[in-house]
Amino acid sequence: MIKAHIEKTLKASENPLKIDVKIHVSRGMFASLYGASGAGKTSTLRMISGLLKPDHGLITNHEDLWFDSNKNITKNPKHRNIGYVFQDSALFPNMTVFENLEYALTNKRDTKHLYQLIKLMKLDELCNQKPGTLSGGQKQRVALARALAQKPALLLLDEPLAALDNESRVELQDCLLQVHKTFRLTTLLVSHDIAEILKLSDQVFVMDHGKITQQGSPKTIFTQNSLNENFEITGEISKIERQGIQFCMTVRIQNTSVKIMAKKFEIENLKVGDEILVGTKNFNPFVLKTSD
Amino acid sequence: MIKAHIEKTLKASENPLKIDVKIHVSRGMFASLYGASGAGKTSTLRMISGLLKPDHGLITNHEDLWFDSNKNITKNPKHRNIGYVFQDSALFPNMTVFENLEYALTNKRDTKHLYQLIKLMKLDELCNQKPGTLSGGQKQRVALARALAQKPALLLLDEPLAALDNESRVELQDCLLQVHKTFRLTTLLVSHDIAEILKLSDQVFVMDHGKITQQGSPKTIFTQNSLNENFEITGEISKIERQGIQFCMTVRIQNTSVKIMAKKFEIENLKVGDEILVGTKNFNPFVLKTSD
Amino acid sequence: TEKKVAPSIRIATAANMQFAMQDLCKKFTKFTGISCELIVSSSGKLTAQITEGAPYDLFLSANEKYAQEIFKLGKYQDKPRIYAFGNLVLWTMSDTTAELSLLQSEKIKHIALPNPKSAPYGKAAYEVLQALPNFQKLEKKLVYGESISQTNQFISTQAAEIGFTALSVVRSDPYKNKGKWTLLSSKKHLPISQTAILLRQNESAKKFYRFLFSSEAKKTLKKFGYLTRESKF
Amino acid sequence: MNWDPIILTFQLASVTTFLLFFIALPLGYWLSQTKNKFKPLIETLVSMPLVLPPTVLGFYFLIAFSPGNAFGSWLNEWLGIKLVFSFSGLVIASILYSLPFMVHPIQSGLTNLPTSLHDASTLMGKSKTTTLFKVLLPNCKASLLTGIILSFAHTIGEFGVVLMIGGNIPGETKVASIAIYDEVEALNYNTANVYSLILCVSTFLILLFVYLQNGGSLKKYRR
Amino acid sequence: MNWDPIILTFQLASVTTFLLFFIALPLGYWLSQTKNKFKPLIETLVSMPLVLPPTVLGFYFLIAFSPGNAFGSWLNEWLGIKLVFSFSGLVIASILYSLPFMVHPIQSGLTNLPTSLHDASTLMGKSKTTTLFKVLLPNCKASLLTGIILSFAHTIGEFGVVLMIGGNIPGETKVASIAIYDEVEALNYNTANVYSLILCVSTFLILLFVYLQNGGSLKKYRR
Ligand SMILES: Nc1ncnc2c1ncn2[C@@H]1O[C@H](COP(=O)(O)OP(=O)(O)OP(=O)(O)O)[C@@H](O)[C@H]1O
Ligand SMILES: Nc1ncnc2c1ncn2[C@@H]1O[C@H](COP(=O)(O)OP(=O)(O)OP(=O)(O)O)[C@@H](O)[C@H]1O
Ligand SMILES: [Mg+2]
Ligand SMILES: [Mg+2]
Repeated sequence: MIKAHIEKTLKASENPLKIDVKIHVSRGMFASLYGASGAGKTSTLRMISGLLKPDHGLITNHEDLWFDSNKNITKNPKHRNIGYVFQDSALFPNMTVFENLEYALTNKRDTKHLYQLIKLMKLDELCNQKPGTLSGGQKQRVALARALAQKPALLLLDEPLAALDNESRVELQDCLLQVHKTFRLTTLLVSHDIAEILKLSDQVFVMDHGKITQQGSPKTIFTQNSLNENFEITGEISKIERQGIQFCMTVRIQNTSVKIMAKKFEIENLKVGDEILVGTKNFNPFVLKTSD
Repeated sequence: MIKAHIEKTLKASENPLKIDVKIHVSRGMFASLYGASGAGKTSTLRMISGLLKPDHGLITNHEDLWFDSNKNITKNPKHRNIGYVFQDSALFPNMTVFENLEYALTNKRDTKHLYQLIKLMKLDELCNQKPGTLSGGQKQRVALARALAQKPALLLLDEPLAALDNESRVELQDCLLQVHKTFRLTTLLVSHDIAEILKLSDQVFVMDHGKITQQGSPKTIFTQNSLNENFEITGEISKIERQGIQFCMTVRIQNTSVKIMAKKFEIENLKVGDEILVGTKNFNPFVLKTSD
Repeated sequence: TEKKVAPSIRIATAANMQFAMQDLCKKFTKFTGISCELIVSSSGKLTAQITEGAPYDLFLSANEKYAQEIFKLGKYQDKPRIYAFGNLVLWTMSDTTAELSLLQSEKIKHIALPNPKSAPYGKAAYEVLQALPNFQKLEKKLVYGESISQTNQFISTQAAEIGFTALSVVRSDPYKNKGKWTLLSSKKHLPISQTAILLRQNESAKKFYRFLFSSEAKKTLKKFGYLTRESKF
Repeated sequence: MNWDPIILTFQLASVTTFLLFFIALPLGYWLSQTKNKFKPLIETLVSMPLVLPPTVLGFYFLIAFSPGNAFGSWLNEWLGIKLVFSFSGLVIASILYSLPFMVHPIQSGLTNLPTSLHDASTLMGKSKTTTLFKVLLPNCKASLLTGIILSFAHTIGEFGVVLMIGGNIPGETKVASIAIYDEVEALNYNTANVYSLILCVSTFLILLFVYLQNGGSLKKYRR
Repeated sequence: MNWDPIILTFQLASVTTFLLFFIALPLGYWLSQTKNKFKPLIETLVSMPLVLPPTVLGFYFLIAFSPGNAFGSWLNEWLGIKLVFSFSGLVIASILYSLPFMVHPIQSGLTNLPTSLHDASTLMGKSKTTTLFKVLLPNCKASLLTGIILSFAHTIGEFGVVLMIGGNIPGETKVASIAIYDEVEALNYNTANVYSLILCVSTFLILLFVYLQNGGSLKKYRR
């Protein structure tokens, strides 16, 4: 359980931004912080991690006191044991992928954990490459693995996928899901992609001009908020075929058949004849008149 | 009609990238260039604009010869009359928004055109601000207006919306549509957002490792390509309500009602009872089992 | 590379004396086996360095003032002693003979002399010039070298058409047959008293100090154009 | 105390800085844009005054400029310019000597601008000159200021070169640094201290201004 | 021709550069990280040697270091170090004189690294020292090299300061730039030319190497 009640006035540009947030995330939960550019998301994460000092407030992680302005206590960020993934990956260019992971290990001899991570995140083939030679998606995968290498008490992700193209993005989202399933780390993700938040998180905080304006389950927040962001309809599975490493389901909705690609773990408990709910987050439809 | 048959080998990093493309865009068409990061999209645009010199090839715009490696002709980029929007907006920080637009005018006395643009792009209130004080979305709107100020023969857009958050992005896409409707400029847009391309363009070139691998209408390309990127279903309009400056349609699909927000121009020829096709590009669904 | 012969002495030498000193040192080393190192610089700089404890054994200043300044520090036993007097010459690289009357000519744009403030030869040259009838006009042509060496550079590179320097310079090996010069009578200026002060009381240094006043040394000094006590008085 | 050397020093620094700016501008611009393979060579030459002993430089200037020499006599006879023992000679020598202090900031200021600014202006049909003066320079004012001020301060402190070719003529080539040297030579340490103090304090203030200003302008963009 | 001054020059440059590196490293690191309000002041002081006349600097060093003075005598009596007219004195003076040439590149190299590298390492629980040596320095090697080479070249070219406090003692403080001066003084222009040539060529090659290397390492990232 991470609790952060913090205030800080940022005096950049003409109009200063006052950040004043209360964030509670229960142990093992995946929470997201959503908001427009400049809302103060990164600054909030930096304050939680200790990279930026709040003006007032209290930050605790379980029983551990990280910051208390009243008692004038600030725990050094290097002792907070936080896994942090930056938007620009922040991999160390002078080290290979393996050395990057190794550097992050708290216990240098815990190579078992290292190899587990390499396997889980499919980094085997990249191990000896330098970050400069990796694609954007690969970089963020390594950055995520590195953040996990130190067995963090809290995982902070600052728009780790914002700079990626669609394909890598979806792939990394799956990877994040997998990681969260495996380690059950308390996670706070900054994102301004609604679909991403819907896919990944249990809880969302909407931030605007430094304040938390809404919080709750992503589905409630985003459907009540912007009507056409979310869309759901029911159908029936009529066929499941293997296609390479993926699976292709044919779903009958009304009188049309729709083909939907799925990963193996997604269809694990589905079979032909099942009725399913097909939804899309971030529903941004076009409309064509058919009857005229 | 812009024709570019160009070849160039880029020797960055270890493995050089050979760009070898043939691009034809008819007068007044909106074409897009799609591809993963590093495919060579920006380099292609730079070669068409003359900022980068191809090794071989031919570039013509209507009757105008811009580049011919056989005849050793290269037209100076400053005489090609190209409107170019860069990913980072490239507004001149020392000038106000108005001065930025004015600087781009070919004929300094053509202020009528200037005011038309300011009105069309809703820049009235920003005119006296410096670019430093604008948000990302506002910046790109100004950059687009500036590219139009010179009445270009060709409009090149290099991921103008990639760095924006969802909201500004959709808004700018509408703005681009509007501009294209108004001026009918031959346009080439670089994007790696399928939804964006589907929404905006008549024609798409898919680029991979420096080569054009596919070309055609966006709908054909993206539906045949990745099955679940596109999704369409029919429904019936049961209600249309005004909500602020937008309209909210209630559409009955199967036995659920779905609310869809629409702009005024989108519902112009729709009425209650019409049967419509509701589609979404970039269909990235989640699936939930409902019968068990 | 040859090994340095110990013991050796360091002699701080004013720039004008360097050519004569090279010769004197050679002779001294031949007689005594004691090698000499010459530290050549302007008298002012050497004075500042000696004041701050520079490890020199002997100081040969170009006039009495600097040596007296050092003696005033109270650290040294022996009073400074004059061992020779300098001679001033007018020197030019052009074909015309160097005459004082030439200085007013249109062709002469610059007259080089060492800085009178710090260099004794400069002071003497300035005195000579001041005595000339049209000094006001000439003053505009004057350019000052930091030391006598720099003045030599000005003249020898023809940056200045004419200038004042020491007789020892125009008689030195590098400049023996370059340009034209005339000796200026030592009556026209105050004596340029080459003064020596012993800085360290070690045997080798004392030996050189004594050698400097020997008739053998005087011969050499004369050869380089200095006047010594005997010849003067 | 004589104020002439101080006044002359500031005159020399002003004239040198002014002229240097217009010489360094095209050079810095060219260096920031070019992909010419001789670029490192030119950069090296521009930087040589940073590492060469000024007296060595001065000595070769003396030889080059003196009318006894082909170049010097050509200048003298054809253009009527005499570079030794004259204010104009000091200016030329100072320009060469302070060259890197002006060229480096201009070059790096221009190099650090996003290339898209230059490209955007070109595609709008603007000439290189228009682009430089309307777009590029106004956006690297801090670098220009740094260059101007460093050159100014460095010229104030210049010594070796001036000593070699100046001839120490009061009111013409006797600048403050030479005056200090003179006074030290003449054992007038008090006067030397006063001159030094004026020089130190003024260069100190000038530099402090640069760094305060740099810090300030950087702060705006710092995260 | 005597090779001693050349050898001595390179000895001085090597020792100075070596020591300077370890002095400039913490200073440059501190300057790159701090938000202290005295930062501009420290930056100004570090840059002063760029603009002060070397002879002025040398004169005051002479006075400060001399055993006749409180500081000098303290050094002399308590540490047994004599800084005037000795090689170690030259080293100290050269360190002060070349300080900006080492501190500036290190500072700017560290400042230009993305702050996220530093932050990432901190959050992994690493100390400042580990972060500096394992993460920051290996990623600004080009800047370190620039600093090292500029300091080296600049020390080679040093003149005014050395002349004042060195006292021109063969094999101890008579470096090449002084030797050139000496030979010019003694009107041995040929020897002076040879020394100058060696000095010019070596500093030229060193600088050329810096610029070729900089160009090369920049090219990788240029668009
Ligand atoms: N250290 C700082 N000091 C002062 N102002 C700051 C600081 N860091 C950020 N700011 C300013 O505070 C505001 C919020 O910045 P922040 O980076 O937290 O926003 P964000 O929500 O992460 O935006 P984005 O989506 O663009 O990353 C911005 O206007 C920014 O310029
Ligand atoms: N001027 C250049 N010289 C050499 N190589 C270059 C040059 N410009 C770009 N490259 C390299 O060519 C490749 C293609 O670059 P380009 O910028 O055209 O890709 P892109 O498709 O626009 O990618 P992105 O989506 O990331 O903008 C990259 O590997 C890049 O490093
Ligand atoms: Mg952020
Ligand atoms: Mg690109």
